[in-house]
Amino acid sequence: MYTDLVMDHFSNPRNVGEIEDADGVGQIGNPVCGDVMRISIDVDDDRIADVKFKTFGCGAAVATSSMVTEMVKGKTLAEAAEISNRAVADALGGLPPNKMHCSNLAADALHLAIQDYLVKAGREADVPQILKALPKDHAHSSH
Amino acid sequence: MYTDLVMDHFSNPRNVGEIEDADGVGQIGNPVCGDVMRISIDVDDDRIADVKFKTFGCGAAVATSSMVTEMVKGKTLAEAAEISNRAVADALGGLPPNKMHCSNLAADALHLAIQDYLVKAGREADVPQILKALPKDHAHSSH
Amino acid sequence: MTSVYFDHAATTPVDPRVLEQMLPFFCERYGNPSEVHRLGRDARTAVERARAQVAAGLGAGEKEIVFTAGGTEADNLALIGYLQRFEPGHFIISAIEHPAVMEAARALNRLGWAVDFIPVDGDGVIDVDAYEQAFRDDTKLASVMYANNVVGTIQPIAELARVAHEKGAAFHTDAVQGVGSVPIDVGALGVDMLTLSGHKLYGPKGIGALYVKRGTRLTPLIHGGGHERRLRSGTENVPGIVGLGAAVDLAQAQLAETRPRLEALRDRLARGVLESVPDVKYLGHPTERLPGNVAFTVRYIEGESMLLQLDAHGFMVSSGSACASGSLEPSHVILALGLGAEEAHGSLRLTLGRENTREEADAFIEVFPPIVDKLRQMSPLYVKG
Amino acid sequence: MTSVYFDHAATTPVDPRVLEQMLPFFCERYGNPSEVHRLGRDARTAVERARAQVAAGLGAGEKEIVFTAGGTEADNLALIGYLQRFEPGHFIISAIEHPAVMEAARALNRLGWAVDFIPVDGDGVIDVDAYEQAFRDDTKLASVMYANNVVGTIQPIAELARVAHEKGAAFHTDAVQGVGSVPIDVGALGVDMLTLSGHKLYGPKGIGALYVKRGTRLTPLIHGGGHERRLRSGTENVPGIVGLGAAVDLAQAQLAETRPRLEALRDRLARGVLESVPDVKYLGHPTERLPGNVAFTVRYIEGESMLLQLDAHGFMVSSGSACASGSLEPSHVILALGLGAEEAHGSLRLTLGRENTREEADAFIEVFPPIVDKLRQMSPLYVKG
Ligand SMILES: Cc1ncc(COP(=O)(O)O)c(C=O)c1O
Ligand SMILES: Cc1ncc(COP(=O)(O)O)c(C=O)c1O
Repeated sequence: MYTDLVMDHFSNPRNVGEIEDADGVGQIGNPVCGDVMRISIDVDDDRIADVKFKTFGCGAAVATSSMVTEMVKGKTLAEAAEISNRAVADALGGLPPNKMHCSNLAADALHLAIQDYLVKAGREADVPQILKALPKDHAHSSH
Repeated sequence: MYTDLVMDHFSNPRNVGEIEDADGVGQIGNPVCGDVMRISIDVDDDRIADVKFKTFGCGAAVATSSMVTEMVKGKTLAEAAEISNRAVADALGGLPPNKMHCSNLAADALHLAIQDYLVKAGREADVPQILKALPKDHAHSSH
Repeated sequence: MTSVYFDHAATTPVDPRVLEQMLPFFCERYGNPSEVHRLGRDARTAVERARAQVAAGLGAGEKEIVFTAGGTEADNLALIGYLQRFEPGHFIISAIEHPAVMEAARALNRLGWAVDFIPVDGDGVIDVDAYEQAFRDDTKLASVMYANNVVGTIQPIAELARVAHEKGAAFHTDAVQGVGSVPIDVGALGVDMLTLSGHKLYGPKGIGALYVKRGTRLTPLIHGGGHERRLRSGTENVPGIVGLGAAVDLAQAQLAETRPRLEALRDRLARGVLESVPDVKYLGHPTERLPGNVAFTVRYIEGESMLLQLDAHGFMVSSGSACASGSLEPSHVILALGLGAEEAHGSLRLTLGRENTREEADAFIEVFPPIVDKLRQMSPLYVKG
Repeated sequence: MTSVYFDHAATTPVDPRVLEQMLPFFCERYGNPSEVHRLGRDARTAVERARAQVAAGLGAGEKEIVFTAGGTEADNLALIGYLQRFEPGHFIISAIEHPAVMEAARALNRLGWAVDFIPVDGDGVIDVDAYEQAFRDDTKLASVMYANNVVGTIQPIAELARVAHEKGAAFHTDAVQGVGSVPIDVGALGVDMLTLSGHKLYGPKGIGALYVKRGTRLTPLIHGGGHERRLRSGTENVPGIVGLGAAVDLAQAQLAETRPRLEALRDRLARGVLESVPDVKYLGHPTERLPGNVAFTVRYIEGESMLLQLDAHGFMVSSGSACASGSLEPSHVILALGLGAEEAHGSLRLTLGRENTREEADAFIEVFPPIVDKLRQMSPLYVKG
């Protein structure tokens, strides 16, 4: 069902936690749907200097959260903004089809954290350039 | 499926054959239905002195034919007329349900042979007394 | 490494004594029971012997047992096979049925049948008043499961069947989780149809049976050579049928011993979990439940992640009912108990079986709290108390 | 005592190599493939591996294989599952289909579907002109069996499928008797659906599969947890599925060797019977027939009585198609060849398999003539020539 890499990220998740007084925080999902991801970032010189996550959810939700934090550490905001949910799943060697929709939102949470940072930093104007498409918090059609 | 007794009568059928110049002959069934039984009898002093059968049909058809010949040898005509298809099946320890209808007509063939004898002997008047109910050759509803 | 199987409601191993009885029917006694020659007759004898075993296990007559390819098919045959003989009207099921009944009901609904889903209370027991009031003039059938596969609650089937009959409807129960675990007698229950499945009672997968009370008429779902008194065509799965017969037989013989043992184990495990982990809620009825079922929900964390962590520690459990839909929806059963969706996502089901030991239960109680802790540390919903 | 099994069209033994692959899945690797823990994942892997094996055996894609509980169920799923998506219209089957297709067709007919039964010639080959002319504007499906179970005749499936598609209808073939005996490639045949069954190809009973070409949409007959891409709910029969995969695999590997060997044995046996018994008629096509099928009719005597006598001598054969209906009707297949009912009653079917030898064939030719003689002596229809 899950690739070894998913299981590794799930069993030994990287960057678990919450950055105190983070520069940006993004949260997506809702507990009714069974998946909530919160990502906090510190930004230094337009790069992601630190990133942590907390996730309520299934194995895929935890693994994608862990993976996205690994993928973006040290990246510029613009580079981080390019990372899609799909890219995270691919980096994990794929996810079961039924996990693609709801449990694979970690990149979206990251993008929300970047937006939060930009807004807090008074760079609201940069948002549309850096974040081409902002995630909507899914209405999770199935509910 | 078949009792041991059925198998015994089928494998070693008693009284196979045809009595030459028999006193009475009865035949029932038709090849389209898959069962034809012919019973011939010799009558002596109102008793069945000899009886033989020929049968085209399944194991049950052969066994019931063989059994009925054993049951009636030496019996009076009136006694023989009392023997029903059901009694023949019972004497064999029972037949599979689907064989009760078409393949269990040997007693009927015997009764037709008795009738044939009575008619040939000019005792037509005795028929209704001795043979309470004469078999109709079944229209075999299933065809 | 530890390997503890606490998922007997999903499926059981085949008991080696059952397999032993099945084995000759694969390569040696392989006849088709419809054939007249000796291998065919031998297979027929074996099938009918198994039918007698299953019948005996339920207090039924041999002619009242129809073999199917599993519990799901038997449930479908009961509902669809029974109702299709009528013009569309109305029928009743509980809100916590297995998908095998639930989806058969939906299929009937699409064919024009009205259906009422009767709610359950917080312990998972059907609301008998609501049930009674749901009957209409055109209600043809009520189907309520004997015991729930997720939370283990056992329903008052004899009473429900009596009500259905008073109202002029037939009654079916899905007893897949009950048969083999608790004594079941179709006469005492007064049901018209009852479903069981081999792989829940140490028999093989892919075989089940429907008890059909004499006089209850069904139309088949699968048409063909007229097997199983025309109710289920297809060459009989002889080894499977032999295995089901043997499994029912064995379960009967062991029930008196295993039932109290599992109940004690269940209660020990439940107590252990509740005492060692805060914010845990026990699910299902405290006493009217399956001997081997321990179900609970753990706040702030999600079921699958617990399950995977437990698996990594050698404990195999389930986060709800096993079904292949790949649905991420919280269990409809747990929602029906009145829990919120968030809580429902945190549910876990441990289902014990014959081979489980007290040591295994104690090992679970050791391993589980730190797993919950780890996951809670990771959860954005958890605020340290 | 002699024991010769000539009834492989009714069922085959499970090949010991197939059983060996199944065995671990009863008592050790017993997981439910829907479960997330390791035993569940292990079972899932095994099921998907078997699916790949079956797909490879047919030249199909893995997603095109739906496991069912046998050939009968797969036939029903093909016909009823396919047609139920439409408003009742028209479909076509041959006059010599197995009851699994025939009775499914009758059930559809009762639901308002019109059906045409296409006749066959004296060799059992479908009348292609009549077939072509039977299509109507509202014809949704044609179903013609790959090879007949009674007389062994193989149909021109690729041509029939092409015609159906030209007419805008889908095409199904019941290849239960073909798969494993002759090479079958769904792409070359151009069919939309194809049925196979485990116990006809040295796999287990109670398992089968339907090939469903990508894009062909069906509604399930059995509803529940959504297994088999929602087309067949119910916990997977894991050992059965593993056995089916292994059996298809093995059949593929052996086909090149067994096929010519069985054809030679078949022709030897047929020749031997025809030469040693008068008034015998060979049934089916002389060359376009299954490698192991020898079918004939013996005048003046009846099939079951031959069969029982042969059984007493250690030879297991069939007098027609095995079905549980207990019908005493002459085979509809043999009547469709144009034979009279009396002749049809005298039919016998010998179906050879991998383990049969030339010695066995020769022994049959020794034993058979005196049996015919004995029964003819007993027959009121036989007049010595
Ligand atoms: C209560 C209940 N009903 C029906 C079923 C379906 O039985 P099967 O898996 O044999 O199709 C199950 C198990 O899956 C069950 O737990
Ligand atoms: C041609 C054909 N179709 C379908 C079937 C039914 O398959 P099963 O016995 O697996 O239900 C059979 C055999 O019984 C058959 O010979």
